[in-house]
Amino acid sequence: CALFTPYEPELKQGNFVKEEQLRQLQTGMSTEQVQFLLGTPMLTGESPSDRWIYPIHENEGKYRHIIVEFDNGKVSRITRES
Amino acid sequence: CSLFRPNTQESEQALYDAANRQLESRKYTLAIDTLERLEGRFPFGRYAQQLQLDLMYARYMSGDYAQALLDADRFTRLNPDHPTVDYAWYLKGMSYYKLYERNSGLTGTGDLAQRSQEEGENAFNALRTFVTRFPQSTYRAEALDTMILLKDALARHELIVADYYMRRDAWIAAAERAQVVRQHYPGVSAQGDALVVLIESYKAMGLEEERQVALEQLKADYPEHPTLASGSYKSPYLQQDRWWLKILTLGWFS
Amino acid sequence: CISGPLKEAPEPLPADVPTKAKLNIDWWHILIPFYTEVPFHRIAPTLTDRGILTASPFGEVVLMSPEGDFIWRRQIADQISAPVAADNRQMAVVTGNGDLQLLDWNGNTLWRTPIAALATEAPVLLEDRIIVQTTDGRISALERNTGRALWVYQDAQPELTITGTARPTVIDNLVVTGLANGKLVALNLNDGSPAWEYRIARAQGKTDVSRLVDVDASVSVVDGMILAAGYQGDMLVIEAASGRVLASKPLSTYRAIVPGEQYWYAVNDKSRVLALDPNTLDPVWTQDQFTYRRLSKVVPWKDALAVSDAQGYVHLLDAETGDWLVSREIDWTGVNTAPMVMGDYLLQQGNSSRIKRLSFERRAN
Amino acid sequence: EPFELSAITINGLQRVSLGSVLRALPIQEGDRVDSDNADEWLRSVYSTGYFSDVRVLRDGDELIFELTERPSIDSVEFSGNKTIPTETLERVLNNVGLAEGEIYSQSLLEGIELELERQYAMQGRYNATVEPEITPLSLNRVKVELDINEGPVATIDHIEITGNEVFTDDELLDTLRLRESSSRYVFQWIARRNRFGQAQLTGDLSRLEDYYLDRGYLDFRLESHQVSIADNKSDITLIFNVFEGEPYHVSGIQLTGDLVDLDEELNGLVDVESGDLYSRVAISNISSAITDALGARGYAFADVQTQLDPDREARTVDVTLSVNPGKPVYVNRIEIRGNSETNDEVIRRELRQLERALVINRNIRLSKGRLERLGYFKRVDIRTQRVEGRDDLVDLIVVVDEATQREISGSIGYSDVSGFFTEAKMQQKNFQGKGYDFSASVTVNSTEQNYNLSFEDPYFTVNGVSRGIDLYYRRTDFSQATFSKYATNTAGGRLTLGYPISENQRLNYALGYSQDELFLSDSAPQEMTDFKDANGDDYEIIDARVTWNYNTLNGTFKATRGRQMSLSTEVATPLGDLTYYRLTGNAEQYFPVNDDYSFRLHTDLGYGGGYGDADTLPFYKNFYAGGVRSVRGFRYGSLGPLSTPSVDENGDDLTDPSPIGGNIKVLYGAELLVPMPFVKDQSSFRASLFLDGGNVFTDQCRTDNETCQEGIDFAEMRYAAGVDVTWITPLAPLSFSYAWPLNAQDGDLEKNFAFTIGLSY
Repeated sequence: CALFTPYEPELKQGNFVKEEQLRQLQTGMSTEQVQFLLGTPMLTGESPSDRWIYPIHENEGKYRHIIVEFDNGKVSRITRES
Repeated sequence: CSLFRPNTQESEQALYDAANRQLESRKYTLAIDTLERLEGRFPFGRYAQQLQLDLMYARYMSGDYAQALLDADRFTRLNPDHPTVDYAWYLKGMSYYKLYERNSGLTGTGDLAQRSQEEGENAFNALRTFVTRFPQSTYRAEALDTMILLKDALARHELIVADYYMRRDAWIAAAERAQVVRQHYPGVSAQGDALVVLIESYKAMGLEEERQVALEQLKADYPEHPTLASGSYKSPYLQQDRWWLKILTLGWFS
Repeated sequence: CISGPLKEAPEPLPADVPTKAKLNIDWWHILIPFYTEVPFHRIAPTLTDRGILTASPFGEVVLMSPEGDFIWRRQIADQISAPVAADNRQMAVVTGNGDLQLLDWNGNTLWRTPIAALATEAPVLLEDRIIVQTTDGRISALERNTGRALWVYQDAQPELTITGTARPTVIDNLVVTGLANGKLVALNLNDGSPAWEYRIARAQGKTDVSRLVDVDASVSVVDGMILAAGYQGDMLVIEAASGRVLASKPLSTYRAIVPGEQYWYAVNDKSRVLALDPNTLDPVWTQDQFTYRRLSKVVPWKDALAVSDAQGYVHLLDAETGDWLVSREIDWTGVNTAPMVMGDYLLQQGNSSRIKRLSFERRAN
Repeated sequence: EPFELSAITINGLQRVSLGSVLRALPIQEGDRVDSDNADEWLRSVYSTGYFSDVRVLRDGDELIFELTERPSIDSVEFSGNKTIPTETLERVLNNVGLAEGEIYSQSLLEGIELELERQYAMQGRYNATVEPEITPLSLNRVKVELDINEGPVATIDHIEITGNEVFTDDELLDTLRLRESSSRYVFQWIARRNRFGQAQLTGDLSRLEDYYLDRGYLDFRLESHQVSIADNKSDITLIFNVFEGEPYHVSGIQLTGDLVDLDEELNGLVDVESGDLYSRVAISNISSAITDALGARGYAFADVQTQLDPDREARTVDVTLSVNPGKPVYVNRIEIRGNSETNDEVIRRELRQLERALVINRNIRLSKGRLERLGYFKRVDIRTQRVEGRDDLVDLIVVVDEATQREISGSIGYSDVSGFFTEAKMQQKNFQGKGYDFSASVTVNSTEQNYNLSFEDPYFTVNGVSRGIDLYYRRTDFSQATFSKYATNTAGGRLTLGYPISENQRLNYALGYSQDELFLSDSAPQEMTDFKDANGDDYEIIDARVTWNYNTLNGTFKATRGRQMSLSTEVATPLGDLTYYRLTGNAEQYFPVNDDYSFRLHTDLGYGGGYGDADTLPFYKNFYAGGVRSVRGFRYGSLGPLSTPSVDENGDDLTDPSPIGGNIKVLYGAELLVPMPFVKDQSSFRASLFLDGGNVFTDQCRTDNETCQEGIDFAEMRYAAGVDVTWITPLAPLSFSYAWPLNAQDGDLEKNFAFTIGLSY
């Protein structure tokens, strides 16, 4: 009940990416283009050179990730994991 | 009443020897006075640079780390290629370290990794410059030991912060703190724990591929890590405290 | 924390004020009903053939007969910042809000024009134009019947100046006046172009105060010669026709040099009265009874010299020897204008716009 | 003709090392050198700044440099400086390089004189002069003495504004910070606003411009301004000449640029429509509202440019606000500095900003407020620092300056409440740096022995639920101190759980148990004897307490801004022997005047009563008035209703009536916080001028007590004014207040002077 649940400040974390930026993201783009479009990936991940992870924190612990994989400097695969 | 006036004929040599005797017998405050008198009367004498080194050593040993730090810094600026300038670099690093150590509070029980890391980082960087610039210096061994100690404390600080962020469900922040440990503090005992933080964070964020990579790395590099004690990986932390249980049981269970 | 003592603090007058003469007040008026903080202290009476014309700092212009009876009074503006200028046709008033108004003799405003700065000295009425000098260092000429600006002369102003400006003097068709940057300048009356200029003082020293070089004293003219002086500078004697410097001598003063029958009288910046020999410019006698009392310029009056000071006193000296004759307090709130000779009488207006007519007679002893 | 350089010898070196000279030389032994570019060698050695004279001569194919070192400064002394302290002067000199041990040069000294005189001119001390004195010492050293004569302060005698038709001089003068010496400004002598200073003048010029531009006068121009000084060198006259022009109206206002699809929200912030009078402050309020809204969405470096396109004839202006949100910026790492006694988590958990997350400026401001309210720190600074090589990453650096958190104090003191007392108290805030507050105290004085143990963990759970445990045993014997002839022993404990219900509101639930014992003297008034007959003399009380607290103050010991309110209900439940309730509420609001002065209004209200089979509040639970925490200037508990004295067998009173407190408390007051004079470090001082007011009343009069009146009667309010100084030093915490009762009636017991001195070691 409300009287006994402490106030939780809803603190955002991870990247903030807009739909229309995602629409412009396509394969073949260079790392600089991706960096300019989406900004710096907030999660370094296990292979930062060729796999950029943009964690997007929805709310209440649910995450939606945009993962951009590169093949010698060009975007090879874009996956959206919910 | 010249009786009380210091006997001015004290030669430079006599003053310097007196200072050395006081240093040997660990009377540092006395040595500081003698050295300061020597510096005042013979600023350009034979021992001009040497007495500076002794002075900073005496101040360091008497606990005046901040002043020792300033003296050492000015010495490295004014006499960049003095034969024993490596000692000044070494002392600068150690003074920073002593200031860092003060963070453990009067009783010395406070955990350095919990407190401000600024002096710790300065100490580590100063000592690293000393070690790289003077590979054959006689103080190299002592410096390396202190650096290991510092590296361990700095790494543990990162993990303490990561632990807090995990309890606050800030999984991205926790993962990045663990990455800092893996990149900046190689060979530190906390590497294993950093990997465990990453495994937990990736699990919470649903990044299964990353989790597998980190798990493989843990099994490969740190097989004897406690989380692997039971053969397969077991998540070490209690699910973070269930606050309502803690309140009902007034803290017995959480 | 207390600050240091004023270096140039005036001492009070000694108790035994001499009584070699008797200075009495014939009549006096006070133009503002009660004492309040008065914004402008430089308003002095102007003598005209219709009577004594003066103003109160709170905007009332007053015409009085020599015997002190009011002929008429008229509220012109909120504040008046300088004495009223007048000739037989009209009178000109500068207000505290930066306007110049031309009025006819029964006080109706003919025109009013902003001069975009404050004037602390009376404008100069000429045949077809009015010259006015303002505190921002500008000298403007306005067309007499419309108030349109004919020309404006502006020279660079130092950061810090001494309060107040000089009053321009028109000689033949030259407007001669002192500026706050230590220069004495002569402008052609028709177009305001500079005819000649001299540097009376050169700013040196480190603090803004030590670099003050204002020439705030109006020039005097005697036998075709212009007498000019400024603060921390030299006294210059210039031939009016040619503009050539005939003589110069170091003299630091805030006040004009006044030519008398025998001597030229000056007051230096320490308020010492000097009688100068017109040929050599050397002081014949000095009177330093009133040091640091911030004296006005010396005004020859019959066979004596009258001078007022910032503490509110008028002093008389013997014109010949400089002996101190008598002193009397005129306005306890202080006096910042010189006395005005009116025939056998003397007019003195104080800061609280008290205006008094004085007369004096020597004691036979 | 060039030659093979075989050797370089350097003579005249004293303090400077050979190495630094050789490194400055462009040539080395073994080079082929040409003697006609000798002056280039000399210039390179001279440029090190260590030498006053450099000469070179050639001997065969050897070069010999003759150098004379510049003297080094042995000591720098100041005399005659009063308004600018010596440390500030030394700092000014240090960062220009004139300090002990550094190299001395004449040009440097002239620069210093100019700089010092400029510093004094900035404070309006136009006549300040600095006379340097250089005394050469042995061994090429010099002693520098600067004799300063500060001279009188130039004060503003008169400010005049010309060209203003629309607004009167007075209206405009009120907006300026500089004031004439004679102005009617109330805090004249405190704020010294008649002191001329260049900085204040530049500030006033823009304030004058703001005043007009905020009221639509787009064409406003400050034609010129003059600063002049009278011939006595101390009266300053300021003249501002303005050109007003005509007022402008807004013909149109629109947002352009990238609104980050928040169009309606941002357009909603535009509260100016066409036709309104143009006002620059209204426009700048809109643009800061927009930047705040964007900041709350992570665009920490959003920026709004205003373009005005005026139409001179129609006196209208079209306003365009072009919005540039910039990139969303993230926090990379949060570093905490200066916490040598506080654990990292105790600070980090107060922050409302996470790492690897969008920068939200509002949250960073909130975090600073929360850290200040912790009470562990004297100062808290949070600054952002760009991560180099990245334009969308910043690090947050949280720098704290810790206050003394450990107070093991044994104090022997005197307070008007209880006369002489000895108190041993161990209070440890932030115990072992873990953020627990722990205190154990024993107070012994003529009226009370009080043993108290309390322990609070503000973060019992990670999201901020706090748990507090108090245990106490108190023996009070009021017979000496006040007038009611009774004594009570009470022992008990209380458990409190605190819930944050918003950013700065908390709700606390507490359960308390206490065991009270009552002793009455034989001449106790009837109220007490009736109560004792009704309830016996010892009772168990089980009370439940709910408190709501709202707090935005910017500090604990010495707040200067913000508001604090709390409402509390305490109910003694039927589970215990007594059933009563007490509702209390207090509130305080600070109004900062400037950075030294703050005005505070506070009130404290209370009402209590019985319920169930008790219809009155137990008398020993009454509210009292008078004394330290209520109306200072009156003896503790000496105000309010009087008791009905008991009657002996032949009907005359045993004692005269004495104050017994009441079940209604109304206290209020105002306070002006002032800086402590003659003290540099103000952080451990709290000095204030206060006005207290209030009293206690009752609505439970006994029928046979004719002096008793029911309800609140404003005529009975007592007022007192006075001065209060609290000085918290680790050595001897001292609080001292002196009050003058303003409307004491006969029978009131005054107590002007109250102080408590502690000795903590």
